[in-house]
Amino acid sequence: MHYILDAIDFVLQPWSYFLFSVIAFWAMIKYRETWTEPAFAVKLLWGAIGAIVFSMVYSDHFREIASLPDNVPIFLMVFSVGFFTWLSFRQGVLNDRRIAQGQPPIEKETSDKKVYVWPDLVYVEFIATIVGGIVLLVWSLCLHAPLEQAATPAWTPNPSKAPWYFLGLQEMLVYYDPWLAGVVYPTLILVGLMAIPYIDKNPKGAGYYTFNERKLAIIPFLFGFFILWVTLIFLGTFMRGPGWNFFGPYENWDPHKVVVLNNVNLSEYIWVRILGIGLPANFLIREMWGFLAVGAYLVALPPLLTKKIPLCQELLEKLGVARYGVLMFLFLSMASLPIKMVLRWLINLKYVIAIPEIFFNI
Amino acid sequence: MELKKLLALLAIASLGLTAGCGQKSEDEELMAMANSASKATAVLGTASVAGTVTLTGKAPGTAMFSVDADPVCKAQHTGLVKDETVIADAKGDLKNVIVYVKEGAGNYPAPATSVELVQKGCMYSPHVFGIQVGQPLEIENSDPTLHNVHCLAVTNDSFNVGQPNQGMKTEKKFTKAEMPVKFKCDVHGWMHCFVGVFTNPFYSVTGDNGSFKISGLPAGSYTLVAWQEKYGESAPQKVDIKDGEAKSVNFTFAATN
Amino acid sequence: MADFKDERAYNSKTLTKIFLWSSLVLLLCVIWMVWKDYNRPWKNYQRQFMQLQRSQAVDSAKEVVSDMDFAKFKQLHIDLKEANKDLDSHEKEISRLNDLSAKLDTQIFKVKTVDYQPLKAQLDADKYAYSEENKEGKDSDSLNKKIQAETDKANGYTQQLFDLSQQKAQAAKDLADIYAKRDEVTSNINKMMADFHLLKAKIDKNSFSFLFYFRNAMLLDFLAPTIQVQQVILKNLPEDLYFAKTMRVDRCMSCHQGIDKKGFENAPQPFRTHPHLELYVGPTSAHPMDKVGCTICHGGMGQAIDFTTCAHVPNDEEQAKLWKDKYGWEAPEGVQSTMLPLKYTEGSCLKCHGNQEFVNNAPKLDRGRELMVTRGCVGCHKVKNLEGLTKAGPSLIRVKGKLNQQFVEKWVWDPKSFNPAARMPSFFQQTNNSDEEGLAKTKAELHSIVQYLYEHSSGYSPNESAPAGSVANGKKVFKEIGCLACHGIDDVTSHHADFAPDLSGTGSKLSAAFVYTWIKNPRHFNPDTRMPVMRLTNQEAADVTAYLMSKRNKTFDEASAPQADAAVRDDLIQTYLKPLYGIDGAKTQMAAMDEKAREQFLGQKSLTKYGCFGCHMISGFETAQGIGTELSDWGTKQVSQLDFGTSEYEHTHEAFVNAKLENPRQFDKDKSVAFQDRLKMPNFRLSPEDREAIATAVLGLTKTYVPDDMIAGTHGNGVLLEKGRRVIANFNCRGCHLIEDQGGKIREMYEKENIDLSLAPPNLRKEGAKIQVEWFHDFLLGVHPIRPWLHIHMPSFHWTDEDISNVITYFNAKEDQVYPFKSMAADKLSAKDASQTKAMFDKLQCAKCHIIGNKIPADLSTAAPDLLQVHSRLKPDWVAVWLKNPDDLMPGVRMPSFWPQPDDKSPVPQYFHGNSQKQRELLRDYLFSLNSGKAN
Amino acid sequence: MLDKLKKMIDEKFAQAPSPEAVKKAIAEGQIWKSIFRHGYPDTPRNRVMAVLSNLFLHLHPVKARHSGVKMSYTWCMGGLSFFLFLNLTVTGILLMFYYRPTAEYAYYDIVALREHVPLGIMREIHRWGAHAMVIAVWLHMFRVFMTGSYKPPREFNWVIGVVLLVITLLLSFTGYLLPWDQLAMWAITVGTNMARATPFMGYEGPGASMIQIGGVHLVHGGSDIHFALLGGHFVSEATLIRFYVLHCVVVPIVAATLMAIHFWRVRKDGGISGPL
Repeated sequence: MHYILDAIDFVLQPWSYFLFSVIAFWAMIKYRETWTEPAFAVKLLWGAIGAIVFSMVYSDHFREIASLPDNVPIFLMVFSVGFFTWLSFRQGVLNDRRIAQGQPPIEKETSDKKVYVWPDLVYVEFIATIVGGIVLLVWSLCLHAPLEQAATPAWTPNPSKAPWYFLGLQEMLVYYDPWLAGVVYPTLILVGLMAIPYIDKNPKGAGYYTFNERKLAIIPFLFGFFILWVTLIFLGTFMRGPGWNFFGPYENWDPHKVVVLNNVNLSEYIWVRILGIGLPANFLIREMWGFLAVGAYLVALPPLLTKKIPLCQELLEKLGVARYGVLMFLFLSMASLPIKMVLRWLINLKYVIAIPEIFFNI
Repeated sequence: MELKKLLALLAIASLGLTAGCGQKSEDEELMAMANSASKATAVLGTASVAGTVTLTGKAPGTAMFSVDADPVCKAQHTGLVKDETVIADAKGDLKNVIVYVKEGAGNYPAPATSVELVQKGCMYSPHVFGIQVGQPLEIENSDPTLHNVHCLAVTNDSFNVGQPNQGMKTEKKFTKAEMPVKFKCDVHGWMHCFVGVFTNPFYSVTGDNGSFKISGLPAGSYTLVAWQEKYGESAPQKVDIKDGEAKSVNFTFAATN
Repeated sequence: MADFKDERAYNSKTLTKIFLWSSLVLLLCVIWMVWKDYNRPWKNYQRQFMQLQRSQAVDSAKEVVSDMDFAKFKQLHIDLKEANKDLDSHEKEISRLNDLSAKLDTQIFKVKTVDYQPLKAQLDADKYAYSEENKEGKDSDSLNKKIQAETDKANGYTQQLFDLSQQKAQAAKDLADIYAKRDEVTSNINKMMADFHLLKAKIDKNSFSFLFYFRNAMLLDFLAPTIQVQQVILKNLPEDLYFAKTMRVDRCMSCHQGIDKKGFENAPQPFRTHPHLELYVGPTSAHPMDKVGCTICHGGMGQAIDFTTCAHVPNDEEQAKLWKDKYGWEAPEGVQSTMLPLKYTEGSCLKCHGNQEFVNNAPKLDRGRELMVTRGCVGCHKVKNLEGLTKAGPSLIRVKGKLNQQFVEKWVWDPKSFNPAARMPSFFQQTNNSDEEGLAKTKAELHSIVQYLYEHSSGYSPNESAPAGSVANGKKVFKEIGCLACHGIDDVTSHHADFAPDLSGTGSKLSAAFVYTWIKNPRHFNPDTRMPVMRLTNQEAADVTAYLMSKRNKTFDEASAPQADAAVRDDLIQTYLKPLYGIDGAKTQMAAMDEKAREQFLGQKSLTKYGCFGCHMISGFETAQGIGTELSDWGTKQVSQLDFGTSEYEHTHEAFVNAKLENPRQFDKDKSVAFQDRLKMPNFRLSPEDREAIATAVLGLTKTYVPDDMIAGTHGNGVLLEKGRRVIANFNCRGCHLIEDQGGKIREMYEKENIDLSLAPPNLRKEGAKIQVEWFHDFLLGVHPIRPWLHIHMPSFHWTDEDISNVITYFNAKEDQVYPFKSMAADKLSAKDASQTKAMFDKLQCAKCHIIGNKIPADLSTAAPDLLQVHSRLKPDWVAVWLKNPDDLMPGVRMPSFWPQPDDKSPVPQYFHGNSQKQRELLRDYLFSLNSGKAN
Repeated sequence: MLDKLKKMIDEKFAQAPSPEAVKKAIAEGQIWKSIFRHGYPDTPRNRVMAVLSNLFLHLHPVKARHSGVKMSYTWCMGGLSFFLFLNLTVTGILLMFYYRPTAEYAYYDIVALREHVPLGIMREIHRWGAHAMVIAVWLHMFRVFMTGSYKPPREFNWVIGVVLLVITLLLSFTGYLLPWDQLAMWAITVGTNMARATPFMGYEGPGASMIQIGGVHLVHGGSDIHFALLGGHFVSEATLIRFYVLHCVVVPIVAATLMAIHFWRVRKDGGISGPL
């Protein structure tokens, strides 16, 4: 058994973890017709439960981490997100089939009829409350809330982790400086979320589950939610150990683990490695390549895309310049995280722009 | 599991209630207690164990020593004095061995009769003996010289009493079982003796012919042990005994030089 | 109803069913919650303890009852009945008196409330009005008169009240007389039953009555529960929470209910009584529960009352398993203030007793600290309160004149091959330097080290050559004279001291002349040595020398020294030079060195690397600092800072320190570490007990906050005591003597070999109360025998005036006698008393044992100290106490008590009317009147 | 006389009303009617009245889309979020009875809550409820997105929802510090360290060094947003009291206000969404 665990530990690296999750995401979109079938979904569920049971049984380390009381919500989150993803895709797929046949979505069948909220809604709400209460009570009775040693700055726990729902942000810190990962990106995420209703001009798909009619909205949203949030929380919980080093899920967290960290700035790449001359003294000149790259990415790319990709052209026409600009800015910002990740893994890129003098690193 | 406990508790609670209602009068309670308390003390039985203790191998020759240091002692002896460490006759029968029940016996009240230890001719008599916890020990100095009775107990309280007068008596009691307790006299370096302190009357010291007898045993299973001052404790022997039975148990010590 | 078409999304019946069932489940969950709270383990323990207490009280009650005199009990009850009958005959009189009493009460009440009180109120008001009027200058005569009249009236009432109460008292007295007989019987019965009633109350208190169940019932137990959290709040020992200090609150006794109660010594845990209540926990002990609490010694979370959360830590795997099964224990996670495993608890004494030289009643800790000093731990590791001590190993300043080079190389290479009991630790041939590279390099290092030592050593030659001696007699003298108090030797197994080197194999190590000179005068070779002069005759010294020289180690003699390779040595030199000069520079540097310079270079570097100067005096390293990690607060160091390497040990302090002491190099296992960076701590080859002792001492070194006034040995006599204790430890006084009832280690030999303990070195209990200061001083400066029958010698130490003064001050301070010391003169005997006392002295036959000047008893083996020395040596106060019961002051002493305690009856009643106290005092005065001039 | 009394009682009992009559008398009595202004809701009128005349229920419309009340459509996540919020408010108030936000007591008050405070699981319910609420809010948002329910006319309510999401995280985050143990302190340290890097407002953020007058930096370690958040350079007792006030007063009030708007807008924007 331990060969299997070791193999998994060996295969899982930050880059491969990302790669696997992207592949899984792609498969989820591509094969939605298949996996939303209840029979198949039950198999998936058993597979997930089996994987966890397997891990718990054969890896003391995994069991130890997984059974920390504060990590229980992670499982709750993983399973509930999984279930509701299935539920929404299932209904979306069924609706899409009906739409393809020229029928209205299922919701439409009954949406014109009205029912009294007493008892149909109130009763259901009441039952949900009771069931919620039961779950909460049982959870609280079975698991103590964690409490460690009284706070002291005299010794730092290693690793020190943020609350689990912020682990995605903490993971981002590996690739971006705090001002981006901790301030700018969270702000952009919120702004982006708020902007959704104003950018999404697609009149279809309101009030019922569908995928086909809203591909453009759903794919980026789910990419952000699943790949850049939920899976990063999972990674941060189970695979980030002392020193925020990456560990396989079954690998013991050795606080003395040493990993190679040879990251190079873009300016050093170009000035030193490619051009073979030293770094210029003036940081604006030194970092001009980075500025160029970032500028090109954010400013030049959106118009360029309209020329190259018909879809973008279409979007520009549909949304108008302003909306298109905002959309592209938000989209490119989101994409910058995976792009930076890939660059880090491929060419050990540290910063695109590195001006530590004023804490301005990208 | 927890539910079970709950039910059990309820049951206990109801019991407590009924017990609270049916309270007996104080006198009755007292009588009941007195009865059960008297039952707790053990009663002597009718079985007995007897046997002999022998020494195998070459018995050490009787050592002799001088008591001339104190003229009073000298006056009471002619010449050298016999060392009492190992006293065995030609057959190897060992004197002064305590045989006692090490395991299996209960606690018995101490007899009121006292055990006497006499210092006569600058020697202790008896040289080895047993006593029960709480039984008085009367130590007498029969010599017209100073003796001090130095008890080297470990579990019990040790004591060291000077007896400057002839005929002076001191009474002591032991509070705990201890085996053996050594007595010595610091004025006369050769004087010493041993006592075993027991919680029951089931011990016996071998006489000149090496024989001992423990009687009054209730039926039961006992572990017997013999102790000799030089050779220490023997291997234990198990004895199962019925009422009225008389069993024979023998002990041997191997001579060491 | 007809027009109502019920459009429904759900089937009402289904919903109702779901609702019903889920509500039921919710209710069950709520009950579960309440039950869980009700069923907390500590509450169950308190219930169990009640049962335990009850059954114990029942047992005691049975005992009390069985001891009771039933005949008397019955008689008393018969008396009671009779007394009651007697009362019946006085019925009339009784009822008359009762009526009278009631009538008088009514009258008193009437006079008091109806007559007197209103009048008094009026009087007070009038008095006030009078003073007001007077102030305003008005005429107040009429008022004055009124006041006068009222006062008279009030006085009348007072008199009336007095009379009435007199009558009432008389009635009560009459009544009491009638009841007297019965009351007496009742009080006798109560007296007889007092113990029983006390126990009965205890039984009732611990009974599961209805009231108990009501008060502790689920959901009602907030009203007045008997089952409650127990706690002590320790204001003197605040807990340092970094941001603030908070009161330390210990709630351990919520479960450990019997901890401060006698009688539960054999009860099952958690109810067992704390051992040594007279020392810990007990209200009159030095560490009472309400002042010291629990966690300051045991660690753990004092405020938690659950087995796991209060951070119990087991002694070993076995206990861990037991706890898991029994209490569902889990290893504490994320909690740093875990409990110290019970076997290391003594370590906690250091928190308050850290600057004490030794902590009595903590033998394991004392042993650990002693080992840390004698084994040289503190030579490399800085440890709070163990600084600036004499180095553990011998000085190597003159090594050239003592040992040959071959010996030193073989010895350091493998000390245990020379002497398994050697204290010198093994640096070489360890698990991390026994590979090919390691062996070659360590051999080169060793060779260079020895070259360096000999190059820097000054010469020495013994000034005497040893005369021929008898090995057999030497062996006897060696054993009897007291060498074994500090030294060990393989011929003696009943006792092995390790304060000084083990002397097995001396013959293979030293020359006879060296040994002889050393025994005669150790300071000839080393002026700083602590080895004392034993005052041996030349013949004795020669015999001991012969004996020691006969102790040879043949296998060691025949073995050859490790061979160093010059090329490897040069390689090593390169590793030192490269960082300084670069690869090429290093080569040029080395080329400039000749062979000798190279040896010296590597020798010096290697001595630095291994920190040899921590234990040995070495020229050129006089000021070097120890190379080990500071251990002063190691016990609270973060576990994650301990490098366990790839080992499988549990990550705890205990596991680390034990593993480190067992094999200090094991954490290099499986690692790729350059030779010069490998772990260097040597292997001390400690026994498991010694390892545990050191672990105790090291685990006790913590950063716990303790207020200054709670730290022992920092104020008052404590400071004086510590100074003395340091001298005592430095000269190993406790190797022979019992001091503060600890030590006297050589007694082990007497006990095991059945030698009379009165031949062992004396117990120094109350020495300060006993010995006069001047005599003490003279004795320590020039030791002379006091007990001629003892074979063992008090050595002549080379101590400074300060040492002597510290020791004497220490003994006196221990008895609360501080400078300036009292003058010591006994009362003068009157002539009349003198003759009688002399007669008593003779009657008690003191001279039977005691030497008096030149009058020596016939049997020297039972002799006692010279009484002529009493007047100069002993303190009078002490002598009187001593005579009363010598065994109290010096347990096991040969001197008997002539006044048997506790009845204090004199054996010679013919003198001084048998007044024991007077007899002792006069005897004391007589002893003080004896001196060499007029001995008789 | 006793017989008379007995007889009287018997007579009275014989005259006594049947249980149904008693029920009727109560249900139609003045007191009952003054409290419940409608009959048992099994007629359309009473159903309407049940919702309209009840403060808590009148959040709902009287009638809703059939498709909208289906669990498979709404997942009830919004409702559960609200339930959890109420739950947290109640348990939070209970916790406040026992908890003192000072360095001396905070930690040991939490220990007491775990060890011996009656019923024993208030803190657990609060903590796990908080975690559950975060998840419930995410899922609610996920559902709203997947059904396209943010589309007109509900755009702004989506925006409020996003703000409520932030509020939920903030509530959880500020509460995380209060147990005052290592877990709490270091999670907050990690979480708030980022504030130091806020552009212009944090002294380690880009641009902060440019804000200066006459060579004097205005944004430094003692004046930046990180300092303002913690009340010091590091997490300390000042932070504890700040987070306590934020957690117990400020953020809940904001949350409650926004929730009111959120619910009100749901009604005003046409109830639960459905296909047009």
